[in-house]
Amino acid sequence: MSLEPVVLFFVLGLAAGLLRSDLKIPGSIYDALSIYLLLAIGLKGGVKLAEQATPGMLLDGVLIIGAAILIPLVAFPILRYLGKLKRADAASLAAHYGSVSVVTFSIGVAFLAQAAQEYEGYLIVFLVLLEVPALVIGVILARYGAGQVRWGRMLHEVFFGKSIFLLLGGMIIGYVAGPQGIEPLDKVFFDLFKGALAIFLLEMGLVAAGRLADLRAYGVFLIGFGIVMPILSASLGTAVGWMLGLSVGGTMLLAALYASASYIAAPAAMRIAVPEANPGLSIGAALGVTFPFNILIGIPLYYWMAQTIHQIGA
Amino acid sequence: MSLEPVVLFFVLGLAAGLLRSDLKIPGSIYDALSIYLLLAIGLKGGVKLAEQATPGMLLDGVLIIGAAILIPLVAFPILRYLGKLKRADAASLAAHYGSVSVVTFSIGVAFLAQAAQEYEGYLIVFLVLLEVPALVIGVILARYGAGQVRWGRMLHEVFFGKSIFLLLGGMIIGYVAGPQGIEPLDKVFFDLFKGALAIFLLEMGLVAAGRLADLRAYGVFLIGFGIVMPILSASLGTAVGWMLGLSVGGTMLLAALYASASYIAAPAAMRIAVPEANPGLSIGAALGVTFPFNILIGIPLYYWMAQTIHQIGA
Amino acid sequence: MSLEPVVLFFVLGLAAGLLRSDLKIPGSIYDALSIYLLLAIGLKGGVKLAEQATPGMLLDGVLIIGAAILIPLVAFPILRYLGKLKRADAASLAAHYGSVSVVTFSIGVAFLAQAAQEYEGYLIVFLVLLEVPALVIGVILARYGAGQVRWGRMLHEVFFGKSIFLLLGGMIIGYVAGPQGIEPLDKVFFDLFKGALAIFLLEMGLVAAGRLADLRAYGVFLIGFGIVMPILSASLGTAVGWMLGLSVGGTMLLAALYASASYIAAPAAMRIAVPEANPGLSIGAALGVTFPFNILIGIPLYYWMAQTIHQIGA
Amino acid sequence: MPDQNQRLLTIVCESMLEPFLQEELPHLGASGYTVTDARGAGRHGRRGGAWTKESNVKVDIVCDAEVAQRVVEHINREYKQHYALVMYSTDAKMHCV
Amino acid sequence: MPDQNQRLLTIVCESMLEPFLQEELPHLGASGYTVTDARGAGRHGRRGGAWTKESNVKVDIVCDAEVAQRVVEHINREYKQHYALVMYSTDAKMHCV
Amino acid sequence: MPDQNQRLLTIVCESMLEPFLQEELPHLGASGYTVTDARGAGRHGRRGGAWTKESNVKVDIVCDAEVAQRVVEHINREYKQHYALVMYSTDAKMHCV
Ligand SMILES: Nc1ncnc2c1ncn2[C@@H]1O[C@H](COP(=O)(O)O)[C@@H](O)[C@H]1O
Ligand SMILES: Nc1ncnc2c1ncn2[C@@H]1O[C@H](COP(=O)(O)O)[C@@H](O)[C@H]1O
Ligand SMILES: Nc1ncnc2c1ncn2[C@@H]1O[C@H](COP(=O)(O)O)[C@@H](O)[C@H]1O
Ligand code: NA
Ligand code: NA
Ligand code: NA
Repeated sequence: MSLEPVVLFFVLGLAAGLLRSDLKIPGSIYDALSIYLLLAIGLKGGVKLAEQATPGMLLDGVLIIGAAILIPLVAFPILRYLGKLKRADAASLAAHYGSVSVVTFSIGVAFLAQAAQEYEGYLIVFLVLLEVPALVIGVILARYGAGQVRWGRMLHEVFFGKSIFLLLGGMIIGYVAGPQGIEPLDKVFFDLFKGALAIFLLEMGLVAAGRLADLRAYGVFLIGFGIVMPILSASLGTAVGWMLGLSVGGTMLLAALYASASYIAAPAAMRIAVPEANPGLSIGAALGVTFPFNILIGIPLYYWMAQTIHQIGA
Repeated sequence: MSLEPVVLFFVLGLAAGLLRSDLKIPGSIYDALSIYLLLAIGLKGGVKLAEQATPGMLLDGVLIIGAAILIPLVAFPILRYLGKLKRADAASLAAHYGSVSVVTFSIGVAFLAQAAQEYEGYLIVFLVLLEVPALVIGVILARYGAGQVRWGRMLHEVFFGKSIFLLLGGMIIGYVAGPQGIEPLDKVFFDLFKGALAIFLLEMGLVAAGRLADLRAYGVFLIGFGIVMPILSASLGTAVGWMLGLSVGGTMLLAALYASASYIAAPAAMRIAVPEANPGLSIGAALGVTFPFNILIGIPLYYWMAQTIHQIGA
Repeated sequence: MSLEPVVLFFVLGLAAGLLRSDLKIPGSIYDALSIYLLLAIGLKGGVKLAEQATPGMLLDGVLIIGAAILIPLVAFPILRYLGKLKRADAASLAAHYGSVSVVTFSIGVAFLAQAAQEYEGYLIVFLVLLEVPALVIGVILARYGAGQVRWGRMLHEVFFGKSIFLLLGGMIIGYVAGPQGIEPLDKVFFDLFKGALAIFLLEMGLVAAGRLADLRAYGVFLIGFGIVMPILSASLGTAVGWMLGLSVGGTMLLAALYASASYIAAPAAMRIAVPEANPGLSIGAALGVTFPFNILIGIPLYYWMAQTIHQIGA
Repeated sequence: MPDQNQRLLTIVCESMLEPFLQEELPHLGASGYTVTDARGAGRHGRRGGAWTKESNVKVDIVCDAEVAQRVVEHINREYKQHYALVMYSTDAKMHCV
Repeated sequence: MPDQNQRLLTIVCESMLEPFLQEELPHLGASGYTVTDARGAGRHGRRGGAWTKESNVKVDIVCDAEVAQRVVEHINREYKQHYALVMYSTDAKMHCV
Repeated sequence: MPDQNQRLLTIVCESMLEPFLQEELPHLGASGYTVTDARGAGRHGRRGGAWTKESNVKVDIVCDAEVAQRVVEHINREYKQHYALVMYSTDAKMHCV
C-alpha cells in the first residue's frame, strides 16, 4: 500500500527540524493555512450535508457520539493509574485523545481518494460534534471533587475558538449556498486543498520535531500510550462504523476520527480550563507520537481493518 | 434574488467579531490579499481595455467623472449643516463617499456573473479615475479659507499609495501584455479571484465588527447618512449609465461604483491631508454601515434600478 | 522577441520602490512565496528526473559542474586586480556569481514555454549541484593563507539552509512520488507557479530598488562587472550545452544558470563564512544589476546564442 | 501636562493570555498598553513562535508605580503559577503635550 | 568607545507615520532607530493591528538627552495633536566596542 | 522570591544571528530571553525588514549585571565587528512570585 505523497511533506518538515535547518514557516502563514483548511473542510461538509442529509442520520449521530465518549473515559484511568500521571495531566490528555484532528481526517480523505474509495461525506460533521463532549469530560475528570472551573471562558473558547467556529461557519455557508452556490469558490477551496495540506504538513513536521525533545523527558509510557490508544480507539470506530452500515471508506474514516488526537482545539481549551496541566505532555503525545503514527501507519492499518471487518461481516 | 455566497463570508466574519471569537486573520495576510485583489482587478481592467478601448469612451469618461464630482459636493453640506459635523469631519466623509470601493465593485461583478449578465469591462478603469477628484475636493472643502495643506505628501499618497499604484500598474501590465500574454497568469489572477475575495470578506467582517462600537458613539444621523447617501449616489449612477447607453450590467456597476465608499485609499490620504478629521467617523460609516448595506441590500437594489430604467427607457 | 509578462511585475516593483510608493509586501509573504517556489521547482525537477534519468547523465553532470567551477576562478582575479576590491569582497562576489539564481532559471523556463521550446527537464538538478562548489571555492579564496573558517557553520548553512534543503527535499519527494503521485498537487505546485512567480518578482523589484542606492556608492566598475560577467558565463554555458548535445532550450537554460548570480543561498552562506565581506556589494551587484540584466536582456540574448550555435554547428 | 515619572512594566507571556489581559488591564487602572508578537525561552523551555500554541506576546504598559504594582499582583495571582510568563519593569518618563 | 549614558526614547504611534519618522529622525540627530509592529489601546481606543489602518508601530531610539528632547518636541508639534501616539523614555547605556 | 534588581539588555542585530544567539545565550548565563522581529536604520544603513537579508531581530534579556557584561563582551568579540548590531541596557526590576 503506497504512501500518500502529502505525508512525505510531513517527513520533510520533521527532517528539517531534526537536522536544524533554518527552514521556518512564518506564524502568519501557519495561521492562514489553518484558517483555509478549516473553512474548506467546513464548506465541503456543508455541501455534502445539503446533498445527503436524511432523518436516519440523527440516530447514527447519537450512536457515534455515544461510543466516542468511551474514549476519554478509558484513557483517563490508563493514564492516571498505569501511567501515574497527575490528575490534571491525565484528564487533559484524555480530552485530547477524545477529541479529533482535522488534518488526520483530511489525510484519511486523501488516502481514500487515491484508493478510489467512496465514503459518507457527512462524516465531516463529526469533526465538530466529537470535539465538544470530549473537552467537557476532560474538564470534569480534572475537577471532580476539587477546584473551580472557568466554565464560561472554557465553553466560549470551545464554541467560538477559531477551529469550531470556522468548521461550523463553513458548514453553514456550504449548506446554505449548496453545490451550485459554492461552485465558483471550488477553484480555491477544493482544487487547492491538497497542495495547501502538503505545505501545512511541512510546517506540522517542523513543529513536531520541536516536540520530540519534550517527549524524551516523559518517557516510554507516553510513547506507548500515543501508539496503543489510537489503535484501541480505531477498533471501536471500526466496530461502530460497521454496525451502522457505513461503507468501507466511511468505516475507515470513522476509525481515523476516533484514533486521532486534537492539537488545535483541545490544547487551547485545556489551557484555559485546566491550566495546571502541562501542555508539553499532551501536545508532545498528540503531535509528536500519535499524529505521525496515524498518518504514516495508522491510516493504512485502519483501512485494512475496515476492509477486513466488511469481508468477515459479509 | 439570491445572496452571492461570498457575502456569507462577510457575515461569518461579522459574527466572529461580535461573538468575540478568537478568530484573527494575520495582518500580513490581509495585506497580501489586498495586494492580490488590487493587482488582479487592475490586470483584468487592462486586458478589457486592450480589447474594448475606443475613442468614444473618452467622452463617456469625462461625463462619468463630471457627474461623480457632484457626490462629495452634495454630501458635504448634508454632513455639515444637517449632521452638524465639524468642517474637517464633513469634508473627510465627503471624500470617502466621493471615492470608490474596490471590493464593493468586485462583488457587483460577481453578482452579474451569477445573474449571467454582460457588462462593459472597461468600467474597471473608473476604480482609478474616480478616486483622485473626490480626494482633492475633500481636501479643498476641509481647507477652504483656512489652514495649509500638505499637498505634496497628500498627492504622493494618492498616486503612489498602494491601492492606486497597484490598480494602475496592473492595468498597464494587462494592457501591454494583452489577453494572450496574461493567459499563463489566469490560473492565479482570475481563477482564484472569487475564493480570495471570500477570505478577504471574512476579514472585512471582522474589522467591520470592531467598527460597530464606534458607530454607537456617533449615533443615528451617521447610520442614516451611510444608507441614504449610497442610494442617492446610485440613482445618479443609474441615470448616467443609462444616458451613456451602458448595458443593464454596466449601469448597475456604475451605480455601485458611485454608491460605494472608499476604506482603503481615502482613509490613508485623508489621514495625511486632513489629520484633524476623526478617522473613526469616516471608517465607521464607510465600513460599518455603507459597505454591508451595499453588498447585502444595495447591489440587488441597484440591479433592479438598472433593469427598471432600461425597461422604462425602452 | 517579446517580453515575458512576468518580467513586467519586476519592473512594477522597481518603479514602486524608486517612486517611494508605500507598497510593501510583508516579510512573511516573501518567505512563503520563496518556500513555495523552491518546493515547486524541486518537485518538478524530481518528477523530470524520475522520467528522464539515465546513467549517461552522470558524465554530463561532471562536465557541467567542472566547467562551472571556472566561473568563480575567473571572477576572482577580475574583481581583485581589475576592480581593486578587498580579498574578502572579491571572494564573496566570486561565490555569488559562481552559484545560481532560482528565479532567473524559472524565468528562463517561462520564456521557453512562451517560445514553445522543449528543454531537458533534469537541468533543474543543477540548481542544487552548482550551488555548493561555488560557495566552497569562495570561502577558500577568501581564506587562502590567512584566517580561520567556520566550516561547520558554513557547510551546515549551505546544506541545511532553506534553499538547498527545499530544492533537494522537493526533488526527493517528486522522485519518490513520481508523476502520478504528484498529480493531485499539480493544482498548487504547477498551475499556480507562474502567478506566484509574478508576485515574487514584484517583491524582488521592491528589494532591488532599495539596492540601487548602494550601487551608486560602489561605482561603475561593479555595474560593468554585473553585466559583462554573466555574458562571459553564459558563453561558457552555451559552449558546454552545445558540446553535450543539449537541445536549443536546454543550452539556453544552462547558459542562464551559469550567467545567474545567487541572492538567496549565497548571501546567507557568505555572511557566515566570510563575515568581513560587505554584503551590500554582492547583493547590490547580484540583485541590482545582474538579475535585472539577465531577465530583461540576458535571457533573450542567451536564447539567440543557443540558436546561433546550433545553426552554426549543424 | 508636563513630563511624568512613571514605570514601564513589561509582561512577556503565552499569546493565549492576550485577550484576557486586554480585558483586565483597563480595570486595573492602565490607561493604555502596547502589544508585540514575540518568541523566546525561559523556565518553560523554548517558545519558538512557529504556531500560536508556542508563541509569546510582549505587553508594555506605562503607568504609575501603584498601577504597576496592582497589575503585577493580579497577574501573579491569576496566571503566574500555570503559564509561561515573566514581568519586569523600569523607571520611565512619559512625554506629553 | 566606552559605554555611554543615553536615553532610550520609545514612540508608539499609528503605522502610517512610520515613513515620515523614518525621513525625519536622521535630521533630528538620531544616529539610528529600531521599528517593530505593534497593536494596543490608549486614548484613541483599541488599535487591534488587524489592518494597516488600525495598527501601530513602536520606534525605539537610543540617543543623548538633547536629541531625545528634540525628537519629542518635533513630534509633539507635528503629530501629537491629531494622531494616536505616546512617547516615553528611560535611562539607557549604549554598549559599544 | 522578592522583586530583584537586574539589567534589561537589548540586542538589535541582523536576523541571521538569531540561531547563534539562541544557542549561546544560555551558556553565557542568561536564564531566558525574548525575541521580536524588527527593522531599522543605523551605521549599516537602512534595514527595511522586507526580506530576511535585511531584517533585524530585537533580543531582550533580563539578567544580573554580571551576565549582561558577559553577554556584551561575547557579542562584541564574536559579532560586533562584521555585523549590523547595537546593544543597550537599562536598570530593570524582575517581578517574581
Ligand atoms: N530572563 C528573561 N529575559 C527576557 N525574557 C524572558 C526571560 N525569561 C523568560 N522570558 C520570556 O518569557 C517567556 C516565558 O518565560 P518562562 O515562563 O520562564 O518560560 C519566555 O518564552 C521568554 O520569551
Ligand atoms: N499607557 C500606555 N502604555 C503603553 N502604551 C500605550 C499607553 N497608552 C497608549 N499606548 C500605545 O500608544 C497607542 C496610541 O495611544 P493613544 O493615542 O493614547 O490612543 C496605543 O494604541 C497604544 O499602543
Ligand atoms: N541609535 C539607535 N537606536 C535604536 N536602534 C538602533 C540605533 N542604531 C542602530 N539601531 C538598530 O540596530 C541595527 C543595526 O545597527 P547598525 O549596525 O548601526 O546599522 C539597525 O538596523 C537598527 O535597527
Ligand atoms: Na479521538
Ligand atoms: Na462613491
Ligand atoms: Na552563476
